[in-house]
Amino acid sequence: MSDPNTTSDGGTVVADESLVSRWERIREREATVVGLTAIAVALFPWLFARAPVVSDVLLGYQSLATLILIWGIFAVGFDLLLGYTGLLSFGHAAFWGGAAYAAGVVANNVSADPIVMVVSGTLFAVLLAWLLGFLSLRRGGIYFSILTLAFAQMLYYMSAAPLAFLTGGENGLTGITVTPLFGLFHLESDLPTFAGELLGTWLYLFVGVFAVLAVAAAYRILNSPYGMVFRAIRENEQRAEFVGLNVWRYKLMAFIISGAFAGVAGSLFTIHGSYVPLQSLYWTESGEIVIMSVLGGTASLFGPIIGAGLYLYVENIVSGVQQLTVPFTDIVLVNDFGTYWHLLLGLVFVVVIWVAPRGIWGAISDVREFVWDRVGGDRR
Amino acid sequence: MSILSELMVILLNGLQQGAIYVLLAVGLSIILGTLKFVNFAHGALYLIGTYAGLFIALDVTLSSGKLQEWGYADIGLGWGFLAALILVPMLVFAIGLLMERLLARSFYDRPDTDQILVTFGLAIVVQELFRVLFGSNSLPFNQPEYILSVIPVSGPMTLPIVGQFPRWRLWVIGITAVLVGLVYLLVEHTDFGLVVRAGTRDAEMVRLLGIKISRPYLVVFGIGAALAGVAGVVGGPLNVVNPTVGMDILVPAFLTVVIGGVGTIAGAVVGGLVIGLTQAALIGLPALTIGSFTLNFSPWAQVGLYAIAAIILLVRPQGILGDEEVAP
Amino acid sequence: MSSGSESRSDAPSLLETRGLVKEFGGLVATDDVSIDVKRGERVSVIGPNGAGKSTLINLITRRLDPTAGDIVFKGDSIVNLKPHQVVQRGISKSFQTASIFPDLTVMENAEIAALAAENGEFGFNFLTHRDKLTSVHELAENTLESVGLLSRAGTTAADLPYGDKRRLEIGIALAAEPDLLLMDEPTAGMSPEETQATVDLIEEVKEELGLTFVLVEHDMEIVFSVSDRIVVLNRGRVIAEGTPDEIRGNPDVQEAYLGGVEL
Amino acid sequence: MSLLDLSNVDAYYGESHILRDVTMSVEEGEICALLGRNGAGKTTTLRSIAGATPPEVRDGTVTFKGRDITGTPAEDVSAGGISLVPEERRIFPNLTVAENLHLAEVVRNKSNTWGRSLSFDHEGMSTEDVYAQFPRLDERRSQRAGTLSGGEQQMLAIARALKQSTDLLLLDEPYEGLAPKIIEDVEEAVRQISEDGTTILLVEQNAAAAIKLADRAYVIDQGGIVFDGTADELRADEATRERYLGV
Amino acid sequence: MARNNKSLNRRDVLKAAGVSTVGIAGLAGCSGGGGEQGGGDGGTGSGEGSGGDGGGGGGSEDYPALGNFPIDGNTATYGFNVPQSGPYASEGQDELRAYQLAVKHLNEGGGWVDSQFDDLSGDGVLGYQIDYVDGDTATDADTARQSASRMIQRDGAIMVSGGSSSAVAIAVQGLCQNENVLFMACLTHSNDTTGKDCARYGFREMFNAYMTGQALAPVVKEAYGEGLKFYQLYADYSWGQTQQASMKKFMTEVAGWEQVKSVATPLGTSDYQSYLSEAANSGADVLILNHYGLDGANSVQQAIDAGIDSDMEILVPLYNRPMAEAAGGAIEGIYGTVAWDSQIDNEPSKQFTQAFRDEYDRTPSGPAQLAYAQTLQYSAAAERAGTFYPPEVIKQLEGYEYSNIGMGSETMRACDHQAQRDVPVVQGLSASEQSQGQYFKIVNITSRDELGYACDEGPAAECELGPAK
Repeated sequence: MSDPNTTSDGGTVVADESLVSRWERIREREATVVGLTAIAVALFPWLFARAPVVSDVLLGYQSLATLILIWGIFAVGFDLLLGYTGLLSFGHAAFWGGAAYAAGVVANNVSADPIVMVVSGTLFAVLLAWLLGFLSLRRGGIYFSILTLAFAQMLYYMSAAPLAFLTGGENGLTGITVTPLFGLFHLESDLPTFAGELLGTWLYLFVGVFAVLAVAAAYRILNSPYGMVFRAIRENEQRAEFVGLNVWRYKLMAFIISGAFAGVAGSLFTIHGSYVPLQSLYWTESGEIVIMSVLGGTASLFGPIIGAGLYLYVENIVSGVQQLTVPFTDIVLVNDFGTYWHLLLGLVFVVVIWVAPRGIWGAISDVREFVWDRVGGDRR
Repeated sequence: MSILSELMVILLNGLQQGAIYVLLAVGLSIILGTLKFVNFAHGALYLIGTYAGLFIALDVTLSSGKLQEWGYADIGLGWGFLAALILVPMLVFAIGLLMERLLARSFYDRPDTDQILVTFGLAIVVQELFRVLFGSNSLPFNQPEYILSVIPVSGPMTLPIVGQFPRWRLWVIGITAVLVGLVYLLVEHTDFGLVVRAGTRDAEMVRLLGIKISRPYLVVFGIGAALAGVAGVVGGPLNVVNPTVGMDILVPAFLTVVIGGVGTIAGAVVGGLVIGLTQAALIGLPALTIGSFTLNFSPWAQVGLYAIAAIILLVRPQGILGDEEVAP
Repeated sequence: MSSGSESRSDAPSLLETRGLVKEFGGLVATDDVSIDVKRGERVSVIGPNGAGKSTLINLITRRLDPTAGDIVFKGDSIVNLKPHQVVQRGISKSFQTASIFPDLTVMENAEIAALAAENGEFGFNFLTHRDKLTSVHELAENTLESVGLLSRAGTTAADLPYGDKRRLEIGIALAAEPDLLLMDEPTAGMSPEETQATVDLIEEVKEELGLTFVLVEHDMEIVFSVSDRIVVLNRGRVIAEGTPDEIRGNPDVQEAYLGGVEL
Repeated sequence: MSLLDLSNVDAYYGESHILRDVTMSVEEGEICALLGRNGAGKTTTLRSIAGATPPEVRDGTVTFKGRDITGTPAEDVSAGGISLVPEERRIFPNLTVAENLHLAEVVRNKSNTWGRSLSFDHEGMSTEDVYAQFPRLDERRSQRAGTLSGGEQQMLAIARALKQSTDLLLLDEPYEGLAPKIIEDVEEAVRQISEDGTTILLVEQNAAAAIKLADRAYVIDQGGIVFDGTADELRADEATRERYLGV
Repeated sequence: MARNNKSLNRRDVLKAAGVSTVGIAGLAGCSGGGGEQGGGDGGTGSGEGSGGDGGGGGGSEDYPALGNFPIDGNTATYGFNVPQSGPYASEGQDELRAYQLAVKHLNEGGGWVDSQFDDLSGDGVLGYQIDYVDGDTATDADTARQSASRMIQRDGAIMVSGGSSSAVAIAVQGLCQNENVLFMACLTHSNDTTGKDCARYGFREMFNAYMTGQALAPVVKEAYGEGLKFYQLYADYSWGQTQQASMKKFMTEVAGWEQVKSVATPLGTSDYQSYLSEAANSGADVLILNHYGLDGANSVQQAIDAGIDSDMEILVPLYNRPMAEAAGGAIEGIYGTVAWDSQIDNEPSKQFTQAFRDEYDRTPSGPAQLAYAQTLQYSAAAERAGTFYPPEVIKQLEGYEYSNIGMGSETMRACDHQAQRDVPVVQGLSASEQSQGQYFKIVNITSRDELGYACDEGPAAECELGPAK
């Protein structure tokens, strides 16, 4: 009795064809996941920055929507490593920032075509991940975390001074002028007609395509032999080795794949900003991606994206809110609310790890499962 | 200037640079070695130590932060440095005990990654709390001129061979040496230390001998914290004080631990010396000229710290004095 | 030294250890251990606690490096291989405790082992949907069928009762399609019923797959019922070797192992 | 009332059910043997008494000197007068011989009890006496225990047991892996401890050696007690020996 | 570096695409209006009632849409991007106060609006009320860019001002260039801001490292004499490098001193003791510490602790207030330059100091004066242009001559958008003389005639401004 829909989050052996269980299966299908992602990506900037009422409440804007997708790609890749393989890297800024610099340097010196930039940035990140993974994966546990941290910091300090002739040092890499996509479409310009209303800029479309591809790729990886092996390593590394898997090489691949996602994201970040800040290599950047992934919910496909969105939203919008009022009234709850944003985020983070290690997505899943049970869904 | 004095300067600078790292690393290392607990909030304890030391030792007027807005701008006690040096370790010791009881204990059985994450989160919370309360401005932490009104501790002093050297930094080396020595005696030559060392290897056997090891563990956490607090007090006056000092020092402190090897005091000392001397040497060594190409080492001082750590860990993963079997 | 039946001793060796020595600090855990396992044979290793049984298993699975000696499997030395390579060569191990992947489903547990068997130690197939891996899936299914867990394929492994976890554990070891199966106390901690079921399972597998077994087990009933040959270790040394009947009557074994039954 | 009573104890290692309804008792002053094959549940029984975890005692009670000590933490059980000498030596390889020995009496130092009252009636041996008994250890006082030979490490483990102050000594396979010469030394030590008034529960696979010392014996098999009687009764009961202890 | 001026951006394309896209631009403006709920605690009630005549006034009919032009409604929004967290928060707060004061004066009159800027009416700008949004740069280029991006995209800022470090200013200036929004730099001292990284849409009132060298050289030559040997430590990033190069150039050429050695201290260094040991043993007479802000506070403090001041003279080329606060008495007697100081004796300076004190009961810092001046400068240029259309405003600023902001006669050069101006040289006060807002004593105001450089030399040689768009 083979069940092709044995799934990543628990799996269902389908017995009865209730409506709910059929939906369950559909939901899991690759095309459905990718399709829904595409729809979400398409609606997001409109809802966030332009829709009546909603966007006024959200206070969003176009470039933040783009940025959220970029960090979302980064977070999806990071979670492949942290959530699925169980490896906590504290040095992913190396791939994010490294790719950003590589894309920028290529843009300034070779070609500023956005596709060339993404390809070269990603390639650089992959090579770097291979090298750093090869070195860091010699140790597990906290040593792995600290080694990745050390290597990333080394890269930061290299870029700060000795390599400043390439990287622009503390000023960051400036002077990047991205050429039009396919020589036709200026990324900064709005899309024509309806698409412009919905998506905004060509840049968003460009990034959005990568975001959907990233989700599709991650989904596919998770449902490939790798997905199983990664989770097997996370669950019981020794056993995985004793069924005959070369655990070390799979871990290295997890690291490289994760680095590749970070590379795509980092390159897009350069295209998005036409600029690479030196801080993109600093260890706090690695810390941010950790926070995003954990807040959103590790070991899930969409949790980290939600985490990235939430983090950036709080950082860029909530931090600017001066007074927290009771909605639709003038009653002030907290003055200078923005001052506390980092503190609040830190507290939420600690609480999440402590009591809800599966993050926001975990909480959503629990609620969903609860409701499913109520409406007669078939979950085990 | 003679080569000897050059080397002496490098040595002395290496020692003083490494001293603060050593103080932090000893605490980190014994907590990691005995309790197998990864404390990314160790820097936050340093931060607390620095601010507490500043507020106890000096009269401080805040120029920003919520406390200032709420009308508590003058919060320094001005009790002098010696008071800070005595009170801060006690305070941070108590904080360490609370941390062990309230936080660490519930994470002993959880994976390393959870420990790293929760303490990293805690470090952010503490840092931001300080930022909100005391402002993000840097505060001057003036070095004490005298201790007990007669012993001069600040300003330059002239040493043989070396020449002038900041007096306070010599004190930092001295205080570090004394404290590390005390901890060493405590760990190597007392029943408490014996229990802790035994527990590092086989906690259950220690318990089977009737020893309530959770108490020594608690104390170990407290001592580790207190050392971070002292590091804050003696290290604070070397730099300006602001809420990021804890995070800034965390990474080198961790490197010190892993370079030296987890769980041993000697390892922490060696790790600190390696880092301190590497930096001092990169800064102090004359440029290398090969033909027309001149290689200046000083821009590589920061890179060098990480490079040496990476190299050591690759060659000897358990650290210089580390013991493979106890490494978590 | 008593030997097994004549026909057996002429059969080709599958696994041979030659003078294996393993020292820990000042302790010698195995001391010049040489055993010879023929293809199709079922060999049990017994001995008092601390006799070096676990060390021997760990040496064969390459979790430990021997201080001296050699291990030959199918005619080649495996002493320089890594654990996963040993498994790929055909030595699989079932663990003393249920070493499974708790958050994965029963089917996925089996599939991981089947994947390693079908796909080798590593592959670049990270974009291949696993639905396409029909041979892996079939192997996993067959394995689950043979350990009687197919009906629970969709269950999360952590939710299985203990006995079923141990069966799954054995299933994972079998799914690797080994030539030689090392079983480390397969019935430890099982209820009498579960123990019986496991013995039946071993018998069944023995008949169906014609596997070669090396079994480390405390339960003498099991040892005597499933073994062709028994190796007795004491203080790191092989003190006796032979058929169950030979071992049963061997006074050396009685003496060293139990201090003698005659009190 | 016996010194130690186990009544209907069920113990688990994680999910695996090891002890099934174990009931036994140890009288003050005697040497009691608990025999059985490997994996029968002997060690689990001792660990359940000593409060070591795992196992987890989920049902039944352990009573010592009339007090229910089920689920009491190991250190408190030990301070209350029960010492477990576990199998496999369990010495501290990173400590010197002297330090290893000293650890056994650390708890006797008031400042190390952390407010708990110690309630044992029998003092352990003095350091001098221990060294007198094991001159080899005396020679190696300041050597790290990890560098000792196997036999010396075993000696150290026994010496440490001699130094423990306790009313009930739980010995888990003290003869395991020992050469006959050393087994005699250990027998001698056990006898001496017993003569000093300490009650002993001895777990052994080596039934013959255990029966030599024991006044009474239990046999355990598959987690349940299958024989209960004096040493002589066991010697007489060939069926039990063959079935549960024989090869 | 090759500069590609062909790049179009989204508004250019809008322009080309004609009327059909104006609706979208208008929509963006609409959602920008929502932002004022969040940011506008200074602009009183300007958010409401702004519907109606979309894009009216300000000559929008005459100019195509560009950047955030035309302005939607009757309120023009400025974006003030200052550090509100991080080590320079106090400086940022002072800047923000000055910005708020400028907005108030623009809308209601007062301060320089009444006394110095004839172009300004005190009733808004071009008939628009001025509102503002503020953002936090955290002195981090990445954060600053995101914050500026929000002001421009969501809040529709027509002009952005701010900056508290060169990296931040350069990053934001680059963004503003892309977005076709004017950037009026506040505190940024690197040669690169108007040199290598100069931008058509960016203007700098603050002097640069090059001019600091020019200003200090004659003063220290006078104070310490000729023929001295100096040793430099410099922060190993662009500002520090340009600063040390400038110091070397002018200490050698103007003061006639000789450089013994110049040593880079890597970014992230906070303990300079090892470097100072080397310096102390170098045999030099003067130690120049090219460290800014907190790094400067640390290096000066540590130099004093090491007793270097007993054998050597110390120079700190650029001072700021957070640094002085953190360094305390260590800066006593040490020469350096500041952006502006309330003690400067002229009418505009006194008026500004007074207005600031009246409003906030505290002494304004140098950056506060820059912030105030830049806001008014932009507004006045818009008035002169008669429109907010950026290219017209840029035309009004380029080559503009003025003497109304308290630093004497100045020119905003067209070639690199750098103000040619006087530079105040100061000495640090002792701890006992210091008080809130008073950390330096002015020893000289080096005239702009002794400073500056031609458009084809110095930092300007690296600047190639493209044509106004």
